[in-house]
Amino acid sequence: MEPTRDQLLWMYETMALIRLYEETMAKVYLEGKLPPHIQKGLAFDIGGGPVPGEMHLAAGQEPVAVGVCAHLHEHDTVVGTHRPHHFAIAKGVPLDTMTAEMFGKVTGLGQGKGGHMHLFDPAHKFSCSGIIGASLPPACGAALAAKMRGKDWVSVAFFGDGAANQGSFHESLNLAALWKLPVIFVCEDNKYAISVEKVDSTSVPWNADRAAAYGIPGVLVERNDALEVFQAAGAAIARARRGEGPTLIEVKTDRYLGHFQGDPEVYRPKGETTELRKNDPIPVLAAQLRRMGLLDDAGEAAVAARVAGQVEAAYAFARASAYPQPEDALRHVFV
Amino acid sequence: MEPTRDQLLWMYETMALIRLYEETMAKVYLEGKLPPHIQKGLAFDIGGGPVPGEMHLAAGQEPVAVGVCAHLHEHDTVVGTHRPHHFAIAKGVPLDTMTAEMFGKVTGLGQGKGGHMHLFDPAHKFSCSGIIGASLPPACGAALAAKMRGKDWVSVAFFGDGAANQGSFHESLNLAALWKLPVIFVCEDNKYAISVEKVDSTSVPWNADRAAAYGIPGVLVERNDALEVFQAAGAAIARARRGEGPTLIEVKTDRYLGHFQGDPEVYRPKGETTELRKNDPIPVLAAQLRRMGLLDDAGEAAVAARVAGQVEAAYAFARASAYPQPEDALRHVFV
Amino acid sequence: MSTARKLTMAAAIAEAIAQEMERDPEVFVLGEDVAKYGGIFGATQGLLAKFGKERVIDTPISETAFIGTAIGAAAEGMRPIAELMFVDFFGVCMDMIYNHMAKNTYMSGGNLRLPMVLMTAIGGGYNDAAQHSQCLYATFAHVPGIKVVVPSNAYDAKGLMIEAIRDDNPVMFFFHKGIMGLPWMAFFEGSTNEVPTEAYTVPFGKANVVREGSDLTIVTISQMVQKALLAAAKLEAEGISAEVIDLRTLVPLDSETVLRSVAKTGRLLVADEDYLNFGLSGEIAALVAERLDTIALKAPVRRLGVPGVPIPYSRPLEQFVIPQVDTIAAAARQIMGSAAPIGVAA
Amino acid sequence: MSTARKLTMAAAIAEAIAQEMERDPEVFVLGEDVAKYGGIFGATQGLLAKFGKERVIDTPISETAFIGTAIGAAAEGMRPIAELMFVDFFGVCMDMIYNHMAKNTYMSGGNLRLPMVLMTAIGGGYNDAAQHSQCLYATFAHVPGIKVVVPSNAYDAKGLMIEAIRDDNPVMFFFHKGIMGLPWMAFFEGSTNEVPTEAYTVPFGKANVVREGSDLTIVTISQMVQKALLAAAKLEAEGISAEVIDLRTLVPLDSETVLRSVAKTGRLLVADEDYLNFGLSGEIAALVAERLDTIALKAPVRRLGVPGVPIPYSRPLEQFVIPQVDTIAAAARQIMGSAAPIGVAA
Ligand SMILES: Cc1ncc(C[n+]2csc(CCOP(=O)(O)OP(=O)(O)O)c2C)c(N)n1
Ligand SMILES: Cc1ncc(C[n+]2csc(CCOP(=O)(O)OP(=O)(O)O)c2C)c(N)n1
Ligand SMILES: [Mg+2]
Ligand SMILES: [Mg+2]
Repeated sequence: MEPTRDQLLWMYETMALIRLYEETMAKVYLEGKLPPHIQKGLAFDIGGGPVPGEMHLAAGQEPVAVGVCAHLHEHDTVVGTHRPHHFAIAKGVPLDTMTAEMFGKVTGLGQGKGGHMHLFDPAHKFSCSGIIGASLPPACGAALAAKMRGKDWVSVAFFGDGAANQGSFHESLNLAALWKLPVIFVCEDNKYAISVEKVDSTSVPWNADRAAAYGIPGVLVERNDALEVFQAAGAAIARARRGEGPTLIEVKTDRYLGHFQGDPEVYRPKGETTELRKNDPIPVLAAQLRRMGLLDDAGEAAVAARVAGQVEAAYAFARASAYPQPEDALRHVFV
Repeated sequence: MEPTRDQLLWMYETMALIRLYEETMAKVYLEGKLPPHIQKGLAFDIGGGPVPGEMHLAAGQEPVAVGVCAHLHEHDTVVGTHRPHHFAIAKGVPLDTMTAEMFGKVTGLGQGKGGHMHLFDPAHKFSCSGIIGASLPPACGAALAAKMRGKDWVSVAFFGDGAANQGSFHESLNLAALWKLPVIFVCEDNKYAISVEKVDSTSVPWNADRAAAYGIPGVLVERNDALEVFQAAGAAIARARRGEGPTLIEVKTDRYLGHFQGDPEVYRPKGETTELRKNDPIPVLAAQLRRMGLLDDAGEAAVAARVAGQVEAAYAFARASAYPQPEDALRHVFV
Repeated sequence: MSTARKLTMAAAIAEAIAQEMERDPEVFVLGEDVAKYGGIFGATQGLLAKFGKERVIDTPISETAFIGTAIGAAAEGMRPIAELMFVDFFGVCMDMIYNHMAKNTYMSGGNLRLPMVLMTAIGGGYNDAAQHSQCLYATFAHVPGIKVVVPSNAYDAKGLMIEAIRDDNPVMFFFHKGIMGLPWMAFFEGSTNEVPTEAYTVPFGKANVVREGSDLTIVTISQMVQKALLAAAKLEAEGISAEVIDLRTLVPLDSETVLRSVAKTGRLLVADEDYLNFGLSGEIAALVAERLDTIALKAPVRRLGVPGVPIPYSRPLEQFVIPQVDTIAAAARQIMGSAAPIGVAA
Repeated sequence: MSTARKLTMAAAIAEAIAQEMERDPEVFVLGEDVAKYGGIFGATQGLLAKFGKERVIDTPISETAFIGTAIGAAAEGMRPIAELMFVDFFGVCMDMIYNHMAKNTYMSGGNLRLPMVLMTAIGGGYNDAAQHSQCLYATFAHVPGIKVVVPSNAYDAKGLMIEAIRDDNPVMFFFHKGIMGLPWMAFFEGSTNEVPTEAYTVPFGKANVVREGSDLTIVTISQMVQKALLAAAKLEAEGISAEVIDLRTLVPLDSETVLRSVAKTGRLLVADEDYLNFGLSGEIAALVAERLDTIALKAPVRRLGVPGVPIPYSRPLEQFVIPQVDTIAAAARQIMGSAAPIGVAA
């Protein structure tokens, strides 16, 4: 399945948007967290600044999000992870309300109740959570609903290489295979689960090979490349829409930043990320588009300008928004 | 690996013992549970009689227990299931204290606190539980202890075909494979999990094939036969003792009785158990032993007499023992 | 209109589900042994025959996956009813229950609804030992975001189940095995009662004063309501007038009815089958302790529950740790005879 | 002998583990990121370098498997220390914790010992939202069979950890992130205190009266002890003398110290960071309500805790639901000004 011109340009622009979004967040996140503005004796204050709490950024992992989401419609469901921004952006979650949520503002997706790991956008059928391996079961549920209602809608569960060793992986793949649910399981293999290398957590080289344990196709995408992800996802999604059941896709991808912002990364070989960045998938796709005649200097500049505008607007919106009232904390436990 | 004469005779006699034990329990269990001795309106009272509560019997599944345990020593660990008697007996748990436990007596393994699904015999390194899939993680722990202490001891986790779809299966196999733990995972495939057929719960025909997802050997024992189990288990245990890591073995076996005693078995095709009993593994092994000249009429009668004596003694011991004092309920939460 | 007929609690629950499944095609059932077997405790009896295996689904023993599936389907607007066979198994799927089912609505700022029911069996008394006999409802009432419903009889069970299915929030529905009216387990007859044929609801958060009295208040729930009523009958004969309150739901909790009754009687006994410590009995006692400026107690509060031990298997042990009719009556007598609180106006 | 030096609570815990690992070759550590990273909250810092990867083991994200592995190894007589990174993740492994670790000794009639420690991070205050900020210790105190240890400072943490490792029973050890003294999280300075270099134990079941007072008793635990002390200092300036009790362990629970103090002061405030309902605060209030024949209260009991909502992310919301120093002080003032209980001798 070849991407259309629109899909190609969308993937490129969306990757650029994600990258800028994450890099901006990396900076904004530091606001108010460093001396001398914090408690004496601290080097960093995770609870300080406009965006407190943990922050997991996905710079480098954009191909996974866009290669899959390029195939999805509004009514398809995506369940992301604790590192959710790239998925959310690729699924069409509005940047402004998403950012406002991370600023804890009342204009945020969850009126400030959820935060960075808990972005819920039912209108765009996106959700995520901070629990490793928790994306897979609810994605099965969305797929079951589609199937029971006779729709050709699909759902996608994203998860990391670390998550593939949670019991929920096994239970969900078995259930989905057994019931032929239209769900695509996409494993982002960035070689780490915090400090633990995949080789120290996973008894086989490739999680894709585990698909055989469920009698479903398992596909390994060897390169951190949007087009390769696009191909694999296209086949899997088409299969799911035809009612033939789930597919497991594993993508070898790269995490450019720390596990979370502030991660000392003591476990990482020095210079590793410099090496990884040499294969940055965004310039790679740009070069391909240029070769195909779909992009030139002016086009690239236009993309850069558009994404810069969007990102700037989103952060501005978030900053300008109001905090919820303290007593609002008591609302929304139940609808 | 060929069984020795002693092993052959042990397997035969132990299967006979298990069968008689289970058939006796099936009868004893009914005591005090039927009209007119029970509450009006009831057909059966699960809480009545000397052995109340649920009762899961293993008649038909003896080959799994003896084929594996024939290879084990006292210091090897076995973790059984909610259907634990055949494993316990094959591991050498004394019949009298085990039976007394099921009678809720103070002479029981757990002084009456555990009951049929919770038989703990640290002296014979046997335990079990009522939670499906819960045997695998602790078996990994016993294996890790052996490994850390530099012993060639192994541990065995038994579990059912239904349990193979619990998350703990996946997590444990991955962990054991990763750390090359000396543990043998033995799946009893009796085609049912209560009323749910394996084909309605499991997305692949054979759980043994799932071993590939962990990079370990997976062995399917096609017949409910002690010698076939013995072969497969022997290779796996030898491998584990050599430090080469875990093996997954699946045995096609047969459950002759209901899931629990009192099960209406509405889900089971009529006459199915009659068919299954035609391949009863005990006469099958007896015939083999006769062909090998290891058993004759006298020998068979001697076995029958010995096991009858043992079973009778165990139940007599249990009946004659005293109940714990009510206030004893408050002891043993902590040691 | 309603014909008078008695139903077991199991049949009442199954009827409630069937009526809602007829009314609303988005309602479906999934769990272990809910289809062919009709539910180990009969809560889904007859549903497979009526609605077929597309809507009454036997699952693998994968509680995390199938409860998570229910959550995902509910997020899409369907109305799943999942059965966790015994509450004792919650440990294999608690993450889905309390980190997702319970919190997603809140974390979404009310944008997401999860109209689902998770039903499960509780309770001991038939010697099923430590992993199959617990109540544990307080554990689910402790964490926020779950409505906790615990009926004591067939009438309430039907109405509360229909209310649960129609609620747009996650509801956990706990049925005690010993009041289901199963043909294979001793039960308390008070739980099999008259149930209207048509659909009706019983509201959440309204405790039921199942027996009025003036000397002491017995606050209780589930099977223990039936035990408390039997104890109250005994006490009556001895001249002690006990008021018995069936909480019916723990979340929402009808503290007003409790406080009003204790204000009237001046004496409180909480009779619970869950673990004594850090649970329901403490919560109810605390509600009163917080209102001692308006409530005059005539005796210290008393609590009954399983006293900090797992449920033992052996009959004399189990009978000892689970409060019985006689335990309740004895505690009530003890309260009536006990010294009055010494707290006095400053 | 002991040199006076201050340690952070994280360093004190790591030192306790290191000393026990030196003393006893059967002690080992396993969990996510406990080796190379030294534990996300520093509780295992330096251990890998000292003891190597055979005894300090990074695990896959398979909490059920590795906690179950610890259980199995403990049953063989080893003394594992497992780390569950955040208590909020208990839902993926609760079965191993409460159906096996907690019950096996009892179900075996005391034949089986499980000498293991399960340590885990608790607490909010730094905006980590609903799935990474909970305390939940009451959930583990509700179910029987687990010793529940919740230190408030480095000195206690070291002694309690050594006591935990040497205990032949399963112990859960809860450290609040906001008192660990991490270089990247605001903390309460009172928690970084003098810690002897040699090994020592702090016994379980002995609450610590960390501040004596005569007007009211504040019962609390973990980080909330530090908050209560700051509140007590403020109150002192206003002429209110607060006694502050650090429970230190919930199982065993030192009810005597609580009751003695409340008998003395006549006023009780429970300040808790766990959820308010069906938890610690209810249990403590109930203990007093059960003893009103010997305790004269001068005011109704008051409870502070997270009020039945998940922990919200946004700062003003989180600060609102978690009791703060000012909340405690305000509640104390309110108690001092409140009407006396009206319970009178009959
Ligand atoms: C059940 C559970 N266990 C542990 C954690 C802590 N944790 C957060 S992220 C993470 C690593 C996840 O690794 P992976 O799945 O590979 O995703 P990545 O961070 O690499 O994107 C861990 C262990 C958690 N959030 N949930
Ligand atoms: C976690 C958990 N879920 C469900 C159950 C209820 N249950 C008890 S036995 C059983 C079926 C087990 O099937 P299988 O593993 O095949 O073992 P078998 O009974 O066939 O020996 C079920 C579902 C349980 N005990 N634990
Ligand atoms: Mg990863
Ligand atoms: Mg089976």
